[in-house]
Amino acid sequence: MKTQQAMIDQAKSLLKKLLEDGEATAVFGLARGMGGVTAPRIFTMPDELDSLVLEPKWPLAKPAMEILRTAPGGYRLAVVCRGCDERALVELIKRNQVDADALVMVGVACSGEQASICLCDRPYPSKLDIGEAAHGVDPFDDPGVKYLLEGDTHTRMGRWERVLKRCVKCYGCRNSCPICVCDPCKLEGEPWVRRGIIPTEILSFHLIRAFHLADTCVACGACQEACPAGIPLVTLQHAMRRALREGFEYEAGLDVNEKTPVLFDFIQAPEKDRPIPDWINTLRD
Amino acid sequence: MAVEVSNNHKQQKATERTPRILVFACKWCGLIGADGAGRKREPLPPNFRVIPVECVGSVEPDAVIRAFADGMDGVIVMGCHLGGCRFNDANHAAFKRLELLRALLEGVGIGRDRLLVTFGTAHEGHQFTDVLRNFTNLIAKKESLDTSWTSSRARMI
Amino acid sequence: MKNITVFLCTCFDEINRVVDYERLCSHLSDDPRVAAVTVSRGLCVSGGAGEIGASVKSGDGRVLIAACSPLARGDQVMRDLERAGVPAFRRHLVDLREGCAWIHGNNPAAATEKALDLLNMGLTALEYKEPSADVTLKIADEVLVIGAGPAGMAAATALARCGVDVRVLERGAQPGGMLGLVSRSYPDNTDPSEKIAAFRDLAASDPRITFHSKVKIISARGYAGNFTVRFTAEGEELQAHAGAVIIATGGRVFPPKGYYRYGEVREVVSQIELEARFRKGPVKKENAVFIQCVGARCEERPYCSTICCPASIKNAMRIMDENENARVWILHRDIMMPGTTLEAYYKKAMERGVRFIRYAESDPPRILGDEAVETVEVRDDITGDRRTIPADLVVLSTPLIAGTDAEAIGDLFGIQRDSYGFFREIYPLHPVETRIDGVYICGSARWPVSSEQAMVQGEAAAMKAAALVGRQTIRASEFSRVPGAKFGHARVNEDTCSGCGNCAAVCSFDAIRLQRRSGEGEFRMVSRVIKVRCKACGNCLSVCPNGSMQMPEMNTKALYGMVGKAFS
Amino acid sequence: MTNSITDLAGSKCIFIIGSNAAESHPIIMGEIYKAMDAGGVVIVVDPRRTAVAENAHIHLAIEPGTDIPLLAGMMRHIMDEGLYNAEFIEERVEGFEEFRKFVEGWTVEEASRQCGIEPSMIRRVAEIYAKADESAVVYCMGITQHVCGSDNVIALCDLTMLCGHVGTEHSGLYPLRGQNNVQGACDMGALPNVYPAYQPVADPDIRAKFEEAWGRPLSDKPGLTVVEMVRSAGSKIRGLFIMAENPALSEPDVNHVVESLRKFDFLVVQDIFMSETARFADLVLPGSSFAEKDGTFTNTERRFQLVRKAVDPPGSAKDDFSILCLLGNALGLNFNYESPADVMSEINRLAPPYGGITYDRLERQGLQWPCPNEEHPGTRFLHQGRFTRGKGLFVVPNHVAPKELPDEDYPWYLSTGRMFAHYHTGTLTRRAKQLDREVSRPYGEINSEDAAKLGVGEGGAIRVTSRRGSIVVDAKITDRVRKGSIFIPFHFAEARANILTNPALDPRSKTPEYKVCAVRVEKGES
Repeated sequence: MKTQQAMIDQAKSLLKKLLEDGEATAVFGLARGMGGVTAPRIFTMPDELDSLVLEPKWPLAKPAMEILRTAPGGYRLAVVCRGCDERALVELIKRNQVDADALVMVGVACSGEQASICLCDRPYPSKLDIGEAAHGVDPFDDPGVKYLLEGDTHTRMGRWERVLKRCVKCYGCRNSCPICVCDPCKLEGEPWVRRGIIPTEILSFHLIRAFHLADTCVACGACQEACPAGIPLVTLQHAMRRALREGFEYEAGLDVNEKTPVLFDFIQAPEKDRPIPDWINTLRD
Repeated sequence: MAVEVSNNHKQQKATERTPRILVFACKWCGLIGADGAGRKREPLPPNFRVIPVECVGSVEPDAVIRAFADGMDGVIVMGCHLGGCRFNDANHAAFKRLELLRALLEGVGIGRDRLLVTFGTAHEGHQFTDVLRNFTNLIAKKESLDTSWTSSRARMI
Repeated sequence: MKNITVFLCTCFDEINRVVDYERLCSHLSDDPRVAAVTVSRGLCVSGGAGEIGASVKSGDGRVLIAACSPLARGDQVMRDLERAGVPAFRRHLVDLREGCAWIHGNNPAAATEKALDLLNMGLTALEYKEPSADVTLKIADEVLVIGAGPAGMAAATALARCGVDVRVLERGAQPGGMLGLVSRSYPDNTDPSEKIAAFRDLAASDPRITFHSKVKIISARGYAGNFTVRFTAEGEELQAHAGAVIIATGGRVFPPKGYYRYGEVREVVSQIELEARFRKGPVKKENAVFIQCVGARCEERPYCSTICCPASIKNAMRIMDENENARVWILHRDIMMPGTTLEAYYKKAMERGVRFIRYAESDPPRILGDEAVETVEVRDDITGDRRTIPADLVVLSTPLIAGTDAEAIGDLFGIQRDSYGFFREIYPLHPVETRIDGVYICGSARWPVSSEQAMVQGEAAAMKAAALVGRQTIRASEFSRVPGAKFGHARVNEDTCSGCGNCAAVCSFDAIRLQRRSGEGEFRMVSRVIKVRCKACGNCLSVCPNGSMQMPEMNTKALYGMVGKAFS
Repeated sequence: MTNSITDLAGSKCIFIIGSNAAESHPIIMGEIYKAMDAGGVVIVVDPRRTAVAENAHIHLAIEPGTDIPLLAGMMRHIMDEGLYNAEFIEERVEGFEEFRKFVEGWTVEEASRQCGIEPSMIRRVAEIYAKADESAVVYCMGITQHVCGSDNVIALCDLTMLCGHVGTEHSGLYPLRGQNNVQGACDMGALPNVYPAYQPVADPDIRAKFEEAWGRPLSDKPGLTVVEMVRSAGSKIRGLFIMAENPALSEPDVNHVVESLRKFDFLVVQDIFMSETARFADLVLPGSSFAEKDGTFTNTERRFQLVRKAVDPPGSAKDDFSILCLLGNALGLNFNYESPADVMSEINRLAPPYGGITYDRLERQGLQWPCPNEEHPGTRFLHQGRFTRGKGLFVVPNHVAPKELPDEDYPWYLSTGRMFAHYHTGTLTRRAKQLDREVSRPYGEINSEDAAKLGVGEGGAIRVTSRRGSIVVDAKITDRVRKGSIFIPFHFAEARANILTNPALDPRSKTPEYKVCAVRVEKGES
């Protein structure tokens, strides 16, 4: 395993070269600045990169999108991407929110420790430039995930109710989600979600939010981190991510050219081992 | 120290009420099936309401979620057989979406079987009654969705 | 707003025998949205729709009809209302007979509750329904036929006969297509060159037909009634403006390369090579063996090409015609000769002494011989005997596959192809139509067919095209896959659209295009609905993450309103 | 707050009274949830079934204004069962005997009769609180905005001392501050009776210290509170400088307040928006927002945090520091400070508990006072080992019923407060597009049975009238409020809830009784 410092040095030289060669107009990453505060920064001069750091985990995909949205023509932004950042950017490219040509992704591996905090099964980007890939963690091995996703539905409904009722509708989950881009958002009002009540309508608010990300969620965990009530929001996504993987052999964010099975490939690719119910055999053994 | 406490204002489980079932039926097959059932004048449990849609493709998953939020105990989406859709493969698209939604419903403990997505053709109308009766039986065996899951709109009025 | 007039039909006491109409009436008259409630004994017989239409307040008046199911008389009443000037968004039908009274006759109280809910749902839907904006299109007179094989020739001939201008684009130098490759057509055993010659003459003499050869298509755009196709013909760049397009690009024969030592030993030929030999002169052979299903009904091409069995039988008999002593075997997995004519043809072949041996896919025949074929070894799947057949000719019968340019043509016109590359018809009840209105398919481009069937399909496509271009104008709302008025079309709110492209991706009709937002130079897209193509299935609105896509006649507010009122 | 926010996560029992932390303090609520998930018990006392009550284990819906009876009943049971911490009291607290007499003057049954909670429930809650290893008390405006607000707080202090639930990591008292820097304002002496660090004005030694530092004689009399200032308008007080307050919406009986505001000879309002109050001003000064100034905010856990200026104030707007310096110098007060850091060094000098809180250290991290010197790491929780005054003192709380209770003419209880989407008088949140979309109309929460009696549906208009005025709001029908009660958030200028409220004050803190007054509710004309 490389030390953190070695990874930072490697990143600095790689990114400096990108700037010097004109491959990128700017680099977007984390910097340790005044008073030791770490925050995202746009580096435009190679020298500025001396303050570059790689920790802690700070989702950069959404701010990168915002930067590129207002960037002038010909601007190319190099983004220091963890696995989840890269996958989020891939999803944003698929949804026409980011111009792939204006983006240079520089992949950084996460530590095994980070992977176990995030319950990440893929703690590295597909294009890995810095560091070594750590082993992923199967989220379904986590007792917390099992507690909420496995076993008797009725018991689990009670468990989910207890945590979801804590929602104060701060919209932190949505605002921090790298994939959520709509304005206005369905969650903000009628007829989808009733306004002005707390706890919010659990079903419509949380299930609509979760479902909108069904085939795009990259399980970066930004929503969960933003939640003041500590609701395990990513766990909801795991249920659908598993269904996608098992039923459709698809995982979000892996390949710009891979199309989501929810929108494509009808008839040609019937679901694997998944009988399609009809009226005659419905509900009969 | 161990204190035995329970949430004292957790809503009582809804008393034995007949389950509420909402049916989204496509105009070309599901609705004709319902019509066929009606023509036979076969008695059916009165606890279902049909919303005719042009195609099951237009049944937003969000609308299904909304239905559960509004106090439905079960939702049926009825479309044409795959390959028999008037709108090319809209029914297949709907199936895939709703299949994912079922995974989500299962995840949060509502249970995937509360949402039934099923396909048939108009001439299988006699099956409509079977589907409805079986589904009603299945839902009746389950407890009602806890009222705190459903919106206060359903509770209030 | 009090703008909804409610008509309750008792259906000659069929409904109110169960449902308490007095309660319905008093409930409805309390509703702030209801202007008037009328109870009628039979809306369908009193000829009332016209009167209802007239009685509805002009402007924003809306009608709620509670009667029988749409399939009974409900739709008729709705159609009458349409004629009386009440468009879809201003009317709503509630089925109280089949959907309520008749199935809940044993529980009148619950039936009345349900009827109340259904009426409430109807009122709510009516409150929120909006109209789709319609457009009227001018229709170009000409029909473009791409491909001059049997299907294309038949289509062009039929159109010309109907008095429609038709332009035929042929990739090759001559018309005829695959018909020009075969010696005789089955089962009539005529010389196909006569048909080709007849078409050539017609094209030359009939001013309605314009024939272009050596055509390469450059681009195609537009929609029903207005297609613009740019192409080069013999090097010259031209442009066609057509109201409809018939795609008759045909298929091609699968080359049996790699099968049965084809190419390794002499006298193992493909069916189409045999046809070429026949056209050159008599083929004198003593022992001919046909092997069926070469490269067909296998893993890559699991389908039956349907034309190879009749073709082999035709050619088997021709070998016997040309050499009285010839013996002919047909090694098959199943003989496919559907229909009475072909069945008779099959019987005739058996009577003439063509020998049929069934082999199993798992144990295919083997070709023996050093330079030229000498014998064919085959295990008879029925008797289990292993036989060695002397052979001085082996004919490999291969299936038709999609044409080499099918993909390019499909992309140009936005029509879908199935997993084997053939063009897909819209759905089984509309065999020559595609998901793009005004683009029709026929012949082997859509599925392997005989020349005879191809011609029939060409004529069918021609009739569809003629029906379209026969009109001067058409409203977008008339493009419906099904009888009756179209439901509406999707409408996008461009201010809120995030340009994610879900709708465009999921649309089965290629009716949504993503466009770059104009101005600002920023990287943002917006969806646009092509109204002519939209069939109002609603797939797009189901995948729109923030409700920017709506079906005005059943928008989210109306739908969710109905959900909310379902048990009120 | 005696302890730190994160300490809550380790509490075994959290007793929340008069606080809707779930809506008003979501981050603190997050810590409470952590405690719950770790097996802690959460008890909520609130007449309304608030969001925090909804998520708690136990909710006691007491009659409005009966906090002391409930607490007295609990303490009586704790005494009876011997659940109090005798060792702690013996070692660290004085005045127990007199206090014991007070408690013995109550019975659980009498408490139950007054607060409307079953005796068994009072006993159960008392046992849970007393028996838990470490119990915390969280309270907020529901406790303080009563005529006996100070006594309510005293009763809570007594409860914690009785059980010894103070001075350890996960116990203590958590008064929740609503604003980012209200703690800082109080710490810096923005109270009528104290100098910075709560050094009494009346203490001659203290006064001498400040007279020397500021080079001028200082008064030995405490000043006036906001309510008193407004009441003295035009007579004792002739001019008023309001910095980012909005009394025209926030003070009780605002109709009267507005009249008073008109009586000032000279009214200056400094704000970043044209507030309701600013409309009455003779002069409006443009202030600056959080991103446009340097300085510190002190949050509810006594933590000084540095605020860094990110952008310049727009136009001629100035930051608070510059405005105050200019004003001070214009008044001849020699405000010769170069930067907020200068002010901080003066604070270090004059206010001992903040002596070690310097900008240098704050650059790296926030610091919790007391932090007397540069080596001191700051204090996570207070009263460890000893109380600030030495021994703790049991004070006998004096229960006073709300000044105005429902009667024949005004048969309803009115309670005002906040809701999740808006903040205080809405000067900020009503201007945020999404928040205002969430809730844009004034409403009153009423019980479904009351709504049925009034014949009002969801969203229907209701007229609410008190002795002081009348407003019309939308009905929001919910079973979270008790029958005969109405709850109205005070954020809406369209229907100012404070037109109705009673300007009765707590005699000590001068906090108005926002939480209880009597009103009449009728179906309104929409």
